[in-house]
Amino acid sequence: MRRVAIVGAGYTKFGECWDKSLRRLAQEAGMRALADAQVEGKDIEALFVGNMTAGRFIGQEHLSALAADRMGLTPIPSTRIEAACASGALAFRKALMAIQSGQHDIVVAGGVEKMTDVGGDSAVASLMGAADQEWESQIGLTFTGLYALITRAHMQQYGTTSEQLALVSVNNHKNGVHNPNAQYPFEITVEQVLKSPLIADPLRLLDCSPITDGAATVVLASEEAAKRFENPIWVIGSGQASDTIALHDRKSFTELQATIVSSRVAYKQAGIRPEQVDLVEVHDCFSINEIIAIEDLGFCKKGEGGKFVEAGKIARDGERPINTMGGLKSIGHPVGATGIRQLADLVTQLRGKAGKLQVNDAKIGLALNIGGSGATGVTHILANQNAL
Amino acid sequence: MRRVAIVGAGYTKFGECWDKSLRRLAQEAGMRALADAQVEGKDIEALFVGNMTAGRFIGQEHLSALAADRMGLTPIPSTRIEAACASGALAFRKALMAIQSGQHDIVVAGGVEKMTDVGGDSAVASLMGAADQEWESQIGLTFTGLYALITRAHMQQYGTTSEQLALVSVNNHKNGVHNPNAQYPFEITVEQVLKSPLIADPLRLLDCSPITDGAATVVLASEEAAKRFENPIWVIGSGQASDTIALHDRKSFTELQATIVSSRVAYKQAGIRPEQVDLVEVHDCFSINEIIAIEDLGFCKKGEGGKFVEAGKIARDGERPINTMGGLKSIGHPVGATGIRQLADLVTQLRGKAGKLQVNDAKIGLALNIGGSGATGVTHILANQNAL
Amino acid sequence: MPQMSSVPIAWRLQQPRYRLIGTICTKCNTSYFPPRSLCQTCRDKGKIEKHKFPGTGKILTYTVIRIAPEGFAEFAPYAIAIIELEPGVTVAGQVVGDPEQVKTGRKVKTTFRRMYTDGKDGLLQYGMKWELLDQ
Amino acid sequence: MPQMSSVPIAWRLQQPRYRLIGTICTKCNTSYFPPRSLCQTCRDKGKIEKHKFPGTGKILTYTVIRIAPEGFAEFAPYAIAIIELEPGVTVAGQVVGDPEQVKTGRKVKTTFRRMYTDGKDGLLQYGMKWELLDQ
Ligand SMILES: [Zn+2]
Ligand SMILES: [Zn+2]
Repeated sequence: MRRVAIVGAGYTKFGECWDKSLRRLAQEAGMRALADAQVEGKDIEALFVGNMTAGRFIGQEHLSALAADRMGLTPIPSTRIEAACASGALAFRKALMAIQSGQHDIVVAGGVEKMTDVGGDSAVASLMGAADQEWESQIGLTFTGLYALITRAHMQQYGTTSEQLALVSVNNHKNGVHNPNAQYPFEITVEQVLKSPLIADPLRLLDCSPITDGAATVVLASEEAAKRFENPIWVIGSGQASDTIALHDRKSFTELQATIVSSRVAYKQAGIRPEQVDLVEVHDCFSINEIIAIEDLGFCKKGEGGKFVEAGKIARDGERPINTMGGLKSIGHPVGATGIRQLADLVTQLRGKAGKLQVNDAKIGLALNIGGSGATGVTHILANQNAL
Repeated sequence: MRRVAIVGAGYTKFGECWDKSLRRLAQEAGMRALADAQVEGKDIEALFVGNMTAGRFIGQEHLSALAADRMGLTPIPSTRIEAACASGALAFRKALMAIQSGQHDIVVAGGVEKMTDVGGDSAVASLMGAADQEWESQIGLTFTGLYALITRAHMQQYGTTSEQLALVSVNNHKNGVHNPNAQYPFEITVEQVLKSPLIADPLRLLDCSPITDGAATVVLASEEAAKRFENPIWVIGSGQASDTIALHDRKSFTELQATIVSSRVAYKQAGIRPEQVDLVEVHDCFSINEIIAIEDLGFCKKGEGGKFVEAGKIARDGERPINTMGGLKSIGHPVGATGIRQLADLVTQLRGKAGKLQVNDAKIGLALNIGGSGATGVTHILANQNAL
Repeated sequence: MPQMSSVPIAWRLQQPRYRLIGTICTKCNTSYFPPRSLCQTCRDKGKIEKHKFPGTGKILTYTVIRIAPEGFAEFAPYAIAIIELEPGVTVAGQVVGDPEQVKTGRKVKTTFRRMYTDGKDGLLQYGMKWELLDQ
Repeated sequence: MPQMSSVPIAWRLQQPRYRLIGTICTKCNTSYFPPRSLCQTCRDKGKIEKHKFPGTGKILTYTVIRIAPEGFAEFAPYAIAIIELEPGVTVAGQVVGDPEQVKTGRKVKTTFRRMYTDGKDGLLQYGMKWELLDQ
């Protein structure tokens, strides 16, 4: 297979962007990534856009064409990918395959979500489009509710505690303080998490990622095309897997098969073991998901994720730094953009340009993006020149 | 690039399927295609699903996972593609690229749309998600309205007549009579078309394709994997292009750049000229679109599409048989399924299995799938063993 | 909750929703609820038939929804549990009554209740919920 | 027409919608309506500024909508035209008055009207329509 590198990355300020439309956000992130890569519009051969909810939130589908249009890139091929909260990483993976197929050399992959144009209860209902509409949405389940069912199962089976969950949020917020694009760049304490209102027991407000507007973009290049770029970051592994759309249809509620399978494929492709990963972006839409990801990605044994967090191993200077730029919790979670934002953050770290957030001697990074309650999992492994 | 073939195809009965849910339709088409190819579930390595409106129509996104789940294929990678009415062909193209990338050998591409679960005016509004929400939907434009603007421009510029438009519908319905899966398998007359109610002047009811439920699936195989299948149909060209999302943003309203560019790419890849195409599937969502496609695909000079139709050249025994199995008009137009249905019909013809609808000595077929008012165009060229 | 109350959707789901009727593959004897029309093991070689489940089950995990989506606000806070109908057959459902009484391991039985009010046209939707059995 | 009337959307579109304010790239002198914030020619080297268009235009093509989408039924039948504001700058708009009078080539000017009623919360949305000028 052709080797592929990321040669440019950028994302907008995440938050409640009342003054910016979806099209404006997508364009802004696109221009940042192109400027970062120092490529011109005429060099871009194809576009991939990840987005989940524009159809329901703002009545706009066909974002592929809209993005190409607004970036002034028509008539290049442009494709929209939707896989709930994993739309971003999946758009990236299809961009990767487009280069591997030999059809293109320089491709842009972006993700965008505009979530604050509708009211909160509409947003809650729309996000449930990621789950089973017939058997989960219609009984009054919410997204937080689904992860709450998982959380309680994990607590029952492995003794995971609310304090351990809180420490996930505390860690990610601590990192986000230094991320200029973060929606909530402030520290929080375990006590604040444990006193925040219950949303769906046992998950509390500060266990949940926020509703966010934002867009993120990366530029990919084939091995041959990458030669003319400075400091390309190589995609050494890519894996994708599916699971049942409904949580209740699974044999276990305490592990995500889509994470396990997609990461095994990515590790194999990269030819590495979990211990070789220097830093990790995981999908902390809810704190439990970071704990389960730590286990399912193979960084500790099943059931020991809570203790792993408690021991401080996920800190920026810990054994396995996780969500070093703030994660979904602090940076925000514009669902379609998140998977690309994770990759953009890994690129910054692997280039050694993360400033106060820099992980020492970072050579290999892994990003895990999850859709729904785990029905889609996408894992990517990136490496800089020092790793090869 | 690796060669890829279609080795199985199938679609459900199209129509108002009140008794079948989206998930049931998708599963049914999938099982038909698998049975046609004689492959087992365990041989399928990845899934691609084209769908436009499930989020707005039935509150269900994340169809990738749902499809893998219902077909019992988890944890294989499954991806949803959305490009309005071109979602189907685009899902196919991404499946093609997945094989070309070297990541997979046997891949399934399907399209599905469930449109009759909501009322007509909701459906009309939802479909406008394919157009520009800010500058087209919000002024009260409809999909038919957009194509009506194109129709009048074409009439003004080239003298295209309502009779010529009517003859498109008449031709396609004549073919659809013998298609067991067609929604409206009956003949219509020019007079009936011209007396049908105006929807958006000058387009009348019988110029428009219907609102339809349905699903279609094909099985793709790499050259190596295709060896074990009978009568593979080869994908010899694939092209995709974008245009401005809003019709009014284009320099011309009488041609679709996305058709022109995507077909030029496909012709070049296939190494053929338009004259070598034995039969064509075009996107007759409205009769004008077939006339414009005939021109933009290079079968006649710009502006002469109406006369081309009038001269009977699109008939099954004409110079360039078009929509030989009934087209969107007679078979129906479940938007996400249409692009795959077109390919399935070409496969039937190129296998010589079209029965009463068989085009003599068909060796090369072309399919054009259009999204929105032309913001996405996807062209594929297929060939059987006799063409190679 | 837009488009949820459409007549065709409600009609299609009537049997499983109102009467706990799922499916069984009589070839390999695997039962499914919610119903599947394709056996996960036997695939096209399976033989799928209707299968009535007894109306009782056991709670495996649960939550209490405090921030409800459109159409469900009047019920909040309410408990939702994953309920085991038979070994290997599980479904999510709302448990009526005091959410504080809901616990893992408790037995429940089905009950026919109003599910939600459709935000668009105010239609009332009925279906299956669960109630706690005495301990 | 769900979600169309949201306050943020309406607020963002206020200037272009109410006052025909588009943009111009002062580097290459290309004007844009609806506004673009990225010049199609100069891209990031362009310099985009606000640009007020005169409130008149010419009809290039038109249709009469007889089957209207949600929220627009009260206006049907109504004419929609593509209107040329300046050479190369075109926009789609509703032309008020008798749709039978609408013809290609006719001149129009902007008028401020009610656009649609939002199906969800009944909000009235105002904006720019067009009226025929005397021939
Ligand atoms: Zn079986
Ligand atoms: Zn300029």
